[in-house]
Amino acid sequence: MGMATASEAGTNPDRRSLAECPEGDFGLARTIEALLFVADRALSATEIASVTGASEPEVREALGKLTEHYRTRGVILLEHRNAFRLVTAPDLAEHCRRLLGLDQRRQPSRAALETLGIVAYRGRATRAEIERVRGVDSDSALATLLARNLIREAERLDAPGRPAVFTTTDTFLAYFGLTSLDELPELDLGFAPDDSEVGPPND
Amino acid sequence: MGMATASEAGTNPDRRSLAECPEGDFGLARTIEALLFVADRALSATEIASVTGASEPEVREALGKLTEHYRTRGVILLEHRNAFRLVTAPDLAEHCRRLLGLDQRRQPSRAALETLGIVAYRGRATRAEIERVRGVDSDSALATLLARNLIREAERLDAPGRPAVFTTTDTFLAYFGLTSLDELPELDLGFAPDDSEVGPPND
Amino acid sequence: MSTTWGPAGQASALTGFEIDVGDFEGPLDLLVRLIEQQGLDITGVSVLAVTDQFVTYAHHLHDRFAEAASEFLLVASRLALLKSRALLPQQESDDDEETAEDLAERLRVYAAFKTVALDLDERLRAGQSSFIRVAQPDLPHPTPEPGAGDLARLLKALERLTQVDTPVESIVEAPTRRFRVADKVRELRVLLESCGTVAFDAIAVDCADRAELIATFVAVLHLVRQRAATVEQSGPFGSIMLKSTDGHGDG
Repeated sequence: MGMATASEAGTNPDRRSLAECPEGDFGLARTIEALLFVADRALSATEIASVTGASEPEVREALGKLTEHYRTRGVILLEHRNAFRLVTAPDLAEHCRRLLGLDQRRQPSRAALETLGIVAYRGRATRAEIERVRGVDSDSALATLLARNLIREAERLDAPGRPAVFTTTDTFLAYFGLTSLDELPELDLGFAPDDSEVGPPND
Repeated sequence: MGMATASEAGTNPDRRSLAECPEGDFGLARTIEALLFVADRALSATEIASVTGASEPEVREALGKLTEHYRTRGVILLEHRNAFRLVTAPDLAEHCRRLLGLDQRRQPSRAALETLGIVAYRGRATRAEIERVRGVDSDSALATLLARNLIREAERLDAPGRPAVFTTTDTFLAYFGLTSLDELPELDLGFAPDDSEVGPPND
Repeated sequence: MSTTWGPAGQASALTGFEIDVGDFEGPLDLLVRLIEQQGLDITGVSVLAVTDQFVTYAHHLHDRFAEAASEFLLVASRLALLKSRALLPQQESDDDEETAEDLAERLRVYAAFKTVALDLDERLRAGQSSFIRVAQPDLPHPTPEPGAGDLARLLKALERLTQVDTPVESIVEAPTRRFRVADKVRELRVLLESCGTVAFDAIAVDCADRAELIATFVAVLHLVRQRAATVEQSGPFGSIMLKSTDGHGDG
């Protein structure tokens, strides 16, 4: 039946062990760990102290323990100008780049190029629109293009889910040696130039 | 000592346990840790294998170790339909909210929760299927859930009107402080399972 | 067993709602049980009267109104079904039997999912929730090198997407049919002129295959570039609406 795989309904071992953790050093360290994880900037000991309610010396001690803990991990704790943040270990940067499609020399995939082309020729497009044309999920293609700064989010539609509208960037133009989108070859996917009905725009 | 409880699970969350791992395994685990940290989505074992060059069984084993390791930490490893994502421990929500300046969220309506439950337990469901169970129009409940990214459109059926098939997202788990769908309580349909017509969809 | 349709262990929002119709006075679910199990004659029960009394009752419910209303709708629909079966000549009794059982099962399934909803609700009230990381990865973003892009590859990708055989001939080719984008543009213009607004889905439905769909889509792009039309989408899965800009760019 449906999903009735929960063997221990009601007794969740994870939650219990967490709840049973005394509010000692370990409790503070794991709170700080969570804060550093969600923060979108480096956090100072002062700031952490004010959020956690712990004293600054306690926070510093816990940060020291975390730094030690993370020393050999894939994620490390960095301190810069008295502010702390979690970053990936430097030796793993290549793997991370590969995951994020950040490899500079790599040519965009066909999926990425198709997506890019649709955004460029349409001027702006949502994910749904792109997927309608391509007929396939285009999430990762979009993620790659965003990460490479070839497209950007122009705005969000005032509609359920607030879908993002993508547009090309200056980096896109530079990458293809263009100075404006008008220089894109008239990709006449079937526009007959001499057809009176589809002549040049008269604006 | 917070560590004491962790021995119940048969693991020492201390970094020493990872340091004692054979060189190779530990290397893979920390690479995966870094990838999960930078990823802006849940990663499947397949995807991780392709980025790291390790085999899928190796990746799965390393993911198992990481899950164990993170069990008592401030950051935990969440699994949703075979995809993995690092998130903060559910019990630290209040601290995270305070840091991020988030208000206590608005509670979804009962209608939205019923709809969400149906999608979660069935795995995937169309609007028509949901409405058959609930007996009432569920359009606005679905819109709310989509807007909050608790469900997403998995595909469209090749049937008249091309109805959308909805499935839960990993955000759904995080939102309810679950680490996997197995933590959902057993669905009590009040009759013997062999009478049931509410099994998993046979797609 | 005080309520048949409420979730297990949870007071029904209809608790306390008593009706008075004809021969019966008491809770609604008891009425249904009497009809089903004891053979009470439903033809003497007015569903309208029951509904009327519910409306009066629900007036004072305030915060549990929605809950009570959804429970009531289920019970009332059951009553209506029972009554229709009693009143209508039994033509396809087998089918009728199935329908009644289906409905009973549906009610049980629904009750189970109500319990699920309660559990989810409880979790939320407990305030526990996980947060994802939103910060941009702290990796140097290599900016694509200026000039390194291959425009030919970009065009080729698009060309393949649209299955253009030769750009010179300006034709999107399908194995069996060919579509001139210019023809599609003309068709769309005519359509827009008469309707003003057209849903892309509605046009797409008429497309025989992918090639025609692509030709149509390219035609839409063309009209937008010509400022002869604008496109709007109401939501993530909403229809793409093509709107005439009336006169602008009308060649």
